Amino acid sequence: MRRPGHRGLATGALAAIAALLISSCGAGGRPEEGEGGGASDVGVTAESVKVGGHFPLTGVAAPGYSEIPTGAKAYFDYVNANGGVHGRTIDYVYRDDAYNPTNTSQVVNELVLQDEIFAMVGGLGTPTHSAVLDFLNGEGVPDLFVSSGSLLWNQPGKNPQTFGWQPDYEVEGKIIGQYVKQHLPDAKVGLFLQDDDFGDDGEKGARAYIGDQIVAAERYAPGNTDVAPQIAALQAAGADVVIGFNVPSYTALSQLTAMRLNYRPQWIYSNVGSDPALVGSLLSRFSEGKVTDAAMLEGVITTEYLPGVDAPDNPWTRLWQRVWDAHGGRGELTNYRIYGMAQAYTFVQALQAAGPEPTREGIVRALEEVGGELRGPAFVPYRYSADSHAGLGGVKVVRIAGDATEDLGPVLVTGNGDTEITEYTEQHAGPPANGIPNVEPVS
Amino acid sequence: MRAVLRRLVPRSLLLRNLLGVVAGLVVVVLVLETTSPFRNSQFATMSYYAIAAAGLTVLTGLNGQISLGHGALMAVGAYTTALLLQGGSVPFPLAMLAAAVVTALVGVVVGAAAARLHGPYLAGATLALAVGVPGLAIYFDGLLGGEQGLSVRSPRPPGWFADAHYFLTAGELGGAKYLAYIGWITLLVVVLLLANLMAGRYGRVWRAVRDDEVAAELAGMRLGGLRILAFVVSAACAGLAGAVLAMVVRLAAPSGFTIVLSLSLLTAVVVGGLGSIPGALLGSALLVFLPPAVTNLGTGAGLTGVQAAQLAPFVYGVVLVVVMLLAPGGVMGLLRRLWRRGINQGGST
Amino acid sequence: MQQFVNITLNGLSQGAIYAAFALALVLIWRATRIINFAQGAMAMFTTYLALPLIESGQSYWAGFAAALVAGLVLGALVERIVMRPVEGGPELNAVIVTLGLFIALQALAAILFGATFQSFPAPFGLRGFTVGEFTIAFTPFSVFVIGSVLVVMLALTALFRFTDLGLRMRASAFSQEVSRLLGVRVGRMLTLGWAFAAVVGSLAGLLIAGGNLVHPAYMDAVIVYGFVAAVLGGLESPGGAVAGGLIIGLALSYVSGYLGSELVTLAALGILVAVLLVRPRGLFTRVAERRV
Amino acid sequence: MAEHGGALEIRGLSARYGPVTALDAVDITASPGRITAVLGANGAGKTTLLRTISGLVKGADGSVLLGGRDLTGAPAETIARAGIAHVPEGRGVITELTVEENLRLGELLGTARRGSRNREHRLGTVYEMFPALAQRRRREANSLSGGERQMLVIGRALLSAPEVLLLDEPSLGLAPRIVAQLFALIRDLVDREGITVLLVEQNARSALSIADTGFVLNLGRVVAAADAASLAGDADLRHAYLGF
Repeated sequence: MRRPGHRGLATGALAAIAALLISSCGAGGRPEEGEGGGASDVGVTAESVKVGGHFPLTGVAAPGYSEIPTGAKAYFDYVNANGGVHGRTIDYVYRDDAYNPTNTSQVVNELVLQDEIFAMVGGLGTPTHSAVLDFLNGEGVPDLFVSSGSLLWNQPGKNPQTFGWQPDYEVEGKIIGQYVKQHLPDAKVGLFLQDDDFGDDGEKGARAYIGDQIVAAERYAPGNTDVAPQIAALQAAGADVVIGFNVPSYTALSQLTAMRLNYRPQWIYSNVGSDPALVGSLLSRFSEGKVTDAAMLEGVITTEYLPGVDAPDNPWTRLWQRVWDAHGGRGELTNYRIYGMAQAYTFVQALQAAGPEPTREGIVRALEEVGGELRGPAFVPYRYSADSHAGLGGVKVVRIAGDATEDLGPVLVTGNGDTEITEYTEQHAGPPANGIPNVEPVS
Repeated sequence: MRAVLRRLVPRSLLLRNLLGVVAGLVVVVLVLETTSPFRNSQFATMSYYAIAAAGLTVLTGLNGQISLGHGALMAVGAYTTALLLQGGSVPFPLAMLAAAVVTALVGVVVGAAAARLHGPYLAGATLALAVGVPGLAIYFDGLLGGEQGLSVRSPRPPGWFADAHYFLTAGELGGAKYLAYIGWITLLVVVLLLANLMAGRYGRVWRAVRDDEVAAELAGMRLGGLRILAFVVSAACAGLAGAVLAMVVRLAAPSGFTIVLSLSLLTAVVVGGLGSIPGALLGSALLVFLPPAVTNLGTGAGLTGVQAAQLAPFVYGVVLVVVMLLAPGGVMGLLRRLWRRGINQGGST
Repeated sequence: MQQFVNITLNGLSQGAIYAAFALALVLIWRATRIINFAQGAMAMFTTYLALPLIESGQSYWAGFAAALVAGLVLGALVERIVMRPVEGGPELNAVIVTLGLFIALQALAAILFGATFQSFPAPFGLRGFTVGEFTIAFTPFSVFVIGSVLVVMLALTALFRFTDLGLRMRASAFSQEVSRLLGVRVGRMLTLGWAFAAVVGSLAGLLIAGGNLVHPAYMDAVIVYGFVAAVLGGLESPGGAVAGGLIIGLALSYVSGYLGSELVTLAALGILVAVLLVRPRGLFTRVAERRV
Repeated sequence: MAEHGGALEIRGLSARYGPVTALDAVDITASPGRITAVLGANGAGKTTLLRTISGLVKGADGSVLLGGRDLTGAPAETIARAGIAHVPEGRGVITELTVEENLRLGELLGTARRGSRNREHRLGTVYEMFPALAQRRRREANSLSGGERQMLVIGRALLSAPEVLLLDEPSLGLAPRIVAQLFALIRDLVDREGITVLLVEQNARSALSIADTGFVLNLGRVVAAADAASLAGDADLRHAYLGF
């Protein structure tokens, strides 16, 4: 077992330079010589399974998103404290890529080649994760539950190792579009979009229902914090409903700019950008308290697919609170942490399904076979099968009211393309009593 | 002893450099074969920094022109490579060559503008270039993939190469290792060409221009043309570096070519010693191997992961200032000074 | 029409900030023939210093004043400690030192204050004024922005025109040797010049941050815009820098509003190249010849 | 103004530019109320001598004393504040400033040295002395002719209330008529104010015509020292070094 400690790394680096300049030097053995593990695979030992993820811990996307891995870590610690999965603890490593795809490539190299993880769990971001899609699939690393709603993760033919998790942006866009068509049929709709697949997929979904109502689509480049020209254009186009597919920082920026322009359309933000607590805390400090907290998001429409902190009595939220209190670090339980815990919960389910001697191949096969039947924290099931690696299939439309949300309709499910939107009626079951899933191994 | 050595080294410059490159190749094979895939991937990263830094050191060190825009030139090379490799029909060496040519052409344009500027003006203009060019990729998102960029099909080792490799080393050829080979072979070729160029007529002329513009102009040299040529050579290197980067990172995206990249390259050449190719290699090695070491020191000292990650750039910045204040010749300058002192002492006793 | 008016007003208040930043660059350029590429990082750093003060319950103005004072001190320290040895040396060395400072300060801010987006308060309302039935993109804070840049400009003009200190500083900037022969303590004047410039830069940093999100790299693009504005104004003239700042602010706002926000930095590059190649002396400079 | 102008004593002063010795153990004394001329061919070290005295060039050896106070190695601004006004050759005017601003700089130094505030009066005396400057007081010094510039720098030096005036080629590029006026003015000043003047000139004949004593420099060494009249009368010396 080789474990590069602090000194090992530092001296290793020096040695590598020396090696280059002088002659040769053995800075480590060959990898993947672990033939003796029986059915087990890279990153799996008798005591542990090592998994990794990449997240923006710094930079433009860090607010909120940087909390996701802390949630996942807390849940894994909770599972480990309760005996782990098939007797193995889950060893979770996550690294910062600053939402920069080039960094992502570097840190995933480290995770796969240096840390030798068994699987990638919850790697975050559309532009970032697409940079490592080929690499992970080429190396045969299971790439589970990407933290992004892009359609890219559902290409089982091309990327057999990759699985989506959250409802994709097209599904969300369709459901939002249908809501606007039904309830605001006369509205002129403006779109406020992040200039990448995130915005594009959302736009595609929305246009399928309200193509004729859309009067303007404005895109912002992430990193440029001056969105005044975009908001002014939406206002000029006379949009009285604005649908935003954007990250939380830009929810705050768009609200702030709209206030400056006294522009008051009905705002609809996709789930990703709408966390009231986070946006509120970003907004609260402006103008010496003249902007009051989440009140600014009062009445804003968004979507939900997980019970969150605004439903403290939901049995799932009670579980997350218990986990966070016992294993969380600093800070409160937030929706982002719940997101991370829910992903971790799904991974535990998948690992259980992969059996007592998990392999990379085995966990992928297990998800394809039973993934569609798994039930967990989300209101709707996954769409996993041999032909589909798409994640959750629906959301419900809600309105932000005070510190909570109120439902504007039932839970809806749909698929990509022309699939119709239908109501999902299965009752949402609570978590197991011990808070740990119990999935039978496949085959 | 030195006389013996001198006799063993061939007289011709080209031969001598060639011999150095062959020796380098042997070292590269030995190092890549004995290190882990992770180290291999680090060496692959180092190779593209080194290619770009070698080109930059010719421009800044020999010709006296600063460029904060080499990141943008690398972007040109990377996107060219990504576009050509997309179809799967263009072999990667051809794509790399094309990247170098296209970037050199861009270098003609940028160089022509840059030749009329000096010092702070040139720095500011190339800084604007570095900040501005990535915007093109977002504007032409249909072709260039916008914010998320173009993913690149990294070349897989062809059968004969893998076979030859197995025959020689009895080990299988991983993806990281193959990319490291591509990067380092490119680097050795670039170093060979640059070393010859620097030792030859153009090297002398460039140095003359740097040291005394007026005198060089009076001596009948066409400064504009010389400056542009230096820029083109340097741009071609940046283009190649971009091509290697695209294949190693498997992506050409705007976020890969921020101002940080350009400043890192500058750090590498300044710390290594302006105008010195070995210095550029040393500087690039620092760029790759220093951050993990510094980051570990930081976490060891109780910093959070995020704080520790920022420790490396902090060290770069401080080192850049300190080097300029105390040892403007960089590491190579220091070594040369020590070497000379050694000889002088040896002579006097 | 409303859109045009709003984009114009937005451009004006952004332009005022670029003007302040360009002014800071020009002050240092005139005094020491150095472009301070670390100006943005210095401004970012002092702005961050105000944040914990304001968060701890002090008034906005306490933080504001603290940031400006910190700018004064930082500017003086930077000149005295790291710039003095490279002043008058090869111009490349000075450029590299300022870039080193830029990298180091940015990393240090991330270590000390964190690297995430944080909101920064504004002392005045952020709700636009209403004219007739329209609300325009001009807020009490915009008035403050433009007002404070005007005040700084007037104060600097008064300092240079009407005071003995200003005369000494100008003399040192134009001719160090003659100034020394006239008993002017040139070293002190240069330190003071950097200190004043850093205060103006800090002000620009505070104004950009106000009612917006800050992170350690939030001033990066502003360095470029400020540099373009300063070159547009001819690098020598404070008045030119202000005019250049306003022009850049307007131009970039139109580009962002009508062509796309991803083109803003490219537009800045285009303007810079055009000015350098066509009118290297800037739009307003009277000096006959200048080497660029 | 300078109530008891101090003597300027230069002892064993040497200066080098890299390997080149520009001044080699020079001894010169200039007394108050007298004009001391330093003569010599181009490259003899005259300008280096003045630059070393005023602290613009670091001397390698020797000392500079003003009224017994050791100023060796002091920075230029300290030497200026001690009362040595150096009027450099050619480029003494700050062209970007106005005429009045140039003068005010000298006046500021004078105020600092004397602690008086009577500005208008003193600027007025210079304008009286040089009416051409008064007309152009608001103009940039850029617009002045060569003669006017020379007046400006001398006027500015006088405003600083110096004890010692170092004049480097004040006649350079001026019409003979103006040179004569200028020298008459200098003579008059010295007689009236009792200041010490060290006058560097290539035009030895006219310099000696107003000087009291003279030193001849050649290749950085003093090769002759005598009163002005006997220097002017020494035919060999004139022939060898002074060229008239």
